[in-house]
Amino acid sequence: MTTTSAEATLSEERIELLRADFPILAEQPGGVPLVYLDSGATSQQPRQVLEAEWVFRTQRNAAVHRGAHTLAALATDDYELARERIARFVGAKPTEISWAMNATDALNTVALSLAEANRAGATDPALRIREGDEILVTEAEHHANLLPWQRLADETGATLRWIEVDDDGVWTLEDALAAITERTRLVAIAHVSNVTGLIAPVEAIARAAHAVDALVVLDACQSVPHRPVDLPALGVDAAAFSSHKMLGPGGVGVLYLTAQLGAALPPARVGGSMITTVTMTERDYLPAPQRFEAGTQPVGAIVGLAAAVDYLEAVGMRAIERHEVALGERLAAGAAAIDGVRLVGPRPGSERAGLASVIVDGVHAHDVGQVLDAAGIAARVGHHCAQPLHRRLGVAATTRASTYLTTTEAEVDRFLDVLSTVRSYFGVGR
Amino acid sequence: MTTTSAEATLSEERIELLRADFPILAEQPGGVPLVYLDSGATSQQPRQVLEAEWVFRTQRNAAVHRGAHTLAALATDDYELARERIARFVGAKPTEISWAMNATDALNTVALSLAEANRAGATDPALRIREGDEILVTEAEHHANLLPWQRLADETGATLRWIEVDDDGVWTLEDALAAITERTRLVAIAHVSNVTGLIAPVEAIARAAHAVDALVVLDACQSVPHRPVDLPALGVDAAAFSSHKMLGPGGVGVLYLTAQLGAALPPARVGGSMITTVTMTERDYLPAPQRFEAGTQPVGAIVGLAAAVDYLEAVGMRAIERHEVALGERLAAGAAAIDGVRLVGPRPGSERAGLASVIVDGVHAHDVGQVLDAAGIAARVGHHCAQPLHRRLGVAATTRASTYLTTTEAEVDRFLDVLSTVRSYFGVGR
Amino acid sequence: MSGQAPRDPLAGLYQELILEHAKRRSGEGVLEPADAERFLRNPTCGDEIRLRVRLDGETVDAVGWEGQGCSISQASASVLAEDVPGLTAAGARSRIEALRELLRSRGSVEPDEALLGDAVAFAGVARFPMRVKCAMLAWVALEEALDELDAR
Amino acid sequence: MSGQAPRDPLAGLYQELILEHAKRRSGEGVLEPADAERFLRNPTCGDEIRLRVRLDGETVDAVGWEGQGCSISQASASVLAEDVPGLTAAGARSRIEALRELLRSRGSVEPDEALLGDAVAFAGVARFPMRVKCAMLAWVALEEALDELDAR
Ligand SMILES: Cc1ncc(COP(=O)(O)O)c(C=O)c1O
Ligand SMILES: Cc1ncc(COP(=O)(O)O)c(C=O)c1O
Repeated sequence: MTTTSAEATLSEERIELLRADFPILAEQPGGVPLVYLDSGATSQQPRQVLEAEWVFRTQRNAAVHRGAHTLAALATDDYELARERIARFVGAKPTEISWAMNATDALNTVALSLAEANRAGATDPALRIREGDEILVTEAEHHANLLPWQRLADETGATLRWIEVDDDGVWTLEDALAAITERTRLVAIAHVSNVTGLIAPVEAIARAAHAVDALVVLDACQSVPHRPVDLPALGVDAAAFSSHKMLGPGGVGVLYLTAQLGAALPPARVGGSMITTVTMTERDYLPAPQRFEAGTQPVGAIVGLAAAVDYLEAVGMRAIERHEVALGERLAAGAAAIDGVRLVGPRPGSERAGLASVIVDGVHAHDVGQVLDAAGIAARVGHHCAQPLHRRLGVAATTRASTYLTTTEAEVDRFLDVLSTVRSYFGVGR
Repeated sequence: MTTTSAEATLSEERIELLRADFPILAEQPGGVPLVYLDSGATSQQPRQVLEAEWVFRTQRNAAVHRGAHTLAALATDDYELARERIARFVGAKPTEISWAMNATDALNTVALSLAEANRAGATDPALRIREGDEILVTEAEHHANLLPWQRLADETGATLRWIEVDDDGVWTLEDALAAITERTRLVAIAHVSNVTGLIAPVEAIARAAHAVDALVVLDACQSVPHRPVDLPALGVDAAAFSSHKMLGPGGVGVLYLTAQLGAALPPARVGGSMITTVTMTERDYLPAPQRFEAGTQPVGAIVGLAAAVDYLEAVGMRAIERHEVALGERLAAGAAAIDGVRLVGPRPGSERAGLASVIVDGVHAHDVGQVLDAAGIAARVGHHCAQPLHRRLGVAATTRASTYLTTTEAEVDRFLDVLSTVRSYFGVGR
Repeated sequence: MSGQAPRDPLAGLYQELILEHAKRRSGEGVLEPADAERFLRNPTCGDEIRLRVRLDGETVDAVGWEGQGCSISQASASVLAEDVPGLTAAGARSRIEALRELLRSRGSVEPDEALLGDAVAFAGVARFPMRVKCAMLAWVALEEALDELDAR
Repeated sequence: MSGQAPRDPLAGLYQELILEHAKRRSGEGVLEPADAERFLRNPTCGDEIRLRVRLDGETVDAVGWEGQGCSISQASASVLAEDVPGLTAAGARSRIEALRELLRSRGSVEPDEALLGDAVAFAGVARFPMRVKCAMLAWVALEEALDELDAR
């Protein structure tokens, strides 16, 4: 993909400037300069995020929404402003955003809450899931967006169905539409696959799901950090993403629930700061978002995430998307051209996000990763928390390179270069 | 309480040196020097903790237990060393320690896991809770250690019973022993009450509970930060505490589960990094602690918590305990001596932790807090997430001063001085 | 006032009129008969109010309340009960809206005494964001009671 | 080897002997009859092994295995299958313990070739903590199989 306007993507000079904000990129953990191609697992953090947290934690730290003292008021201000900031980033209202430990926790919250609602008889028909009903996922889901639904299906007696993938790990909108039936009560899919880079047609799926009154839960872990996302415009009922994958600190998952779903769902966790009245035998809960925020929240980290969002928007999500899509294509085309290397996911030239996973014939991914690491390249090897997908691909593990706004073409090329030497190093396939 | 050895408590000079490590203590949020007496809600963080996190996040940050690259290996090292460090702090084995979002989350994890085990038929009799069984708490519990058990009782059909408190909010070992019956399956109590400062006789209760095969869950939020605690020696089966109350960053709760309970409990949250094999319909979980750690953990914050533990041990937990117990007595005796001020919790001269809550006759706690705040004193007013206790005390809210290792006698005296002026300010009780 | 008590920083908050009203508690008691009733609770601090209102055509005839809470919330209910009767429902709503705007302004809005009546004494609350809910509690209860009447 | 591939940093890890054994895969196949069998899996990377052992009195008579995994884990199983038969059960255990100690030492322990046999080739793994589990997988399976036999 090429762009003409200088505004439209990130120039090499711009990226050099951005990289200077990320102290870790100057590190040489293995004695060689770091080529960080593992943002899909966790992203690195710019100085600005660390500094925002430092300021909060050394000047305004206190328990929020509890005390009446000045410090508590300052901390509460920062906390609620951060919520507004992060909500705006995904087009949501502040009351539609609540916090979790990570995206996994946010997805579990939805599943646990639905289980709880159904144990309580689910007076709200929108939440009702029972025997004979169907919960729909894809075969490519991350375990975080699969296991909670397996368990919900087990408990409610519903059937877990899945959209199958082809030999490349790809599925299509037609597959999805064919799988949504009158019995579908919930559809849970990843916006962007963390293994294949496939981008799901979320809007069309949400429309089809809503036509049969099914809820739509979006795993936005790999989309929100990398491209402009407007959750209400996508039409999903719930979504989850993780701070640590979008330049923010670890320990914050973001749970988006539409006002309607947020009002209907019971909490998964109960405790302080989420109640109105408590007696020894009874409890009443606050409305969303507080209802989903039991106990002391990671306020400093949330302030850090708001700074990360500021940083991302200052760079421009559209520019980041364009930059990464170009790198993704470069990765895919480059990998597909290497003898004995099998590219997973959409073929070169097809739409994909800024990541690519590969299988090196005759060499285990762990060994591939080791050769890359010796060259300073931090790529990820393994099943990437998507065992069913890997089983379908016929391998236990793949090697993934994932990019972000600081990734350069030169880094992608370096990855491809070293990748092309792996088979001869292990003496296979000459 | 007086001590003779210089080692035994914290000298004024020592405290001055410690205070210099806490940047926020030099702040003047309301235009007056800060007197921070709200460590019971959340503690402030020394430079050393912030710096340890900074180093991790700018030099060694990566996804742990997943990648094979050098950065991931470094991060995994730091992460597991932190676990060892924190485990040792409470006398536990590293495999007995897993992470949560906060202590509330850790307590919910135990309750949710027990509910799940019982839905699945609880093949392990140690986990079995059913109609007619009893779950025992106290009337003074924090909502975090009450609501999860209310819900577990509701779901299993067990009866929630509680140890009642007297007019001061105090209960005794005899009360507890009388309440433990053959039907008791679980006892959940706070080691130290966050409102009354009462210290529970945990060992004796655990012995009595185990004699009837009941599990013992300890809310250690207000003990582990303030005194030496050896969880295995106390004999509890599970315990929870929060990083943000012990000089560490927010976003980390610590869950202690004995090896036996950890092996028996199913996970509350499911997802990545806690499984062995996953298919589209089946899943197998890793053993504890990983089983309880679904998704990306707050690694940077855990590294920060390990630094906090280092800091606390360098000062000495025994010395911190002595210092705070002395301050607690000073608070209690001073408050009880003020006309129209009612001290909650153990009488002056009785054992209590380093905090005190008071009721000012004729003045609402919110107004008390405002007068204190105007003098720069950050104390906490409200029900402190213990509504049933406050209902029993006959008030909606109390005013609490809570101390820590950096609190000085002068700060306690300042609090008492201002407290003594509150009633006349509002023109009551001359 | 004696000793070290910090009078100045609080003077803007605890106006004499507020301290007086907190004791006077005008309108305290169960209003009978009444056209609408609302019960409200501030979960942060446990303050609560049960407020009843009676209309005479378009005009507020009487307000009665029972509740417990801090001096700000009690004084605010007392001022409301004294000042609002005699206003039209629309006039009461304007006052509620003006008070809300003032209190949320953090000091950036100039109080309009003509619009606010004695409630102008609460202007100082704007600089204490954690107390805004206290000052608004009774007024929000009234607003919701009027909404309920409108909805009938 | 061509181009920019980084031979040096890896030389300690991928000894010639290891690369050879990864291909040779001595002992691969189902051992019949066998006295004990263990299946082990490394959840991080998905490597797995099914290992069978046959004893002749106190002596290990034969080892067979099937599995999939990285070159380190496969080579390690192959070396095990070649070297262990002929050792006593106790001798096999000493070797397992010595290997474990070496690999966990991060380079601080000197390898004892007499004790380790060809497994000494894995000494370089000690500097790659993430790979220790790969190198140990087959040996842990053998250890657990021997434990099982002891428990009978
Ligand atoms: C006794 C006690 N238990 C539980 C909690 C809950 O801790 P957290 O809010 O960190 O989950 C607190 C603190 O608020 C506490 O003091
Ligand atoms: C697509 C996808 N979903 C869910 C997750 C889980 O995120 P977390 O580990 O932050 O909970 C990840 C990242 O590992 C992911 O890539």
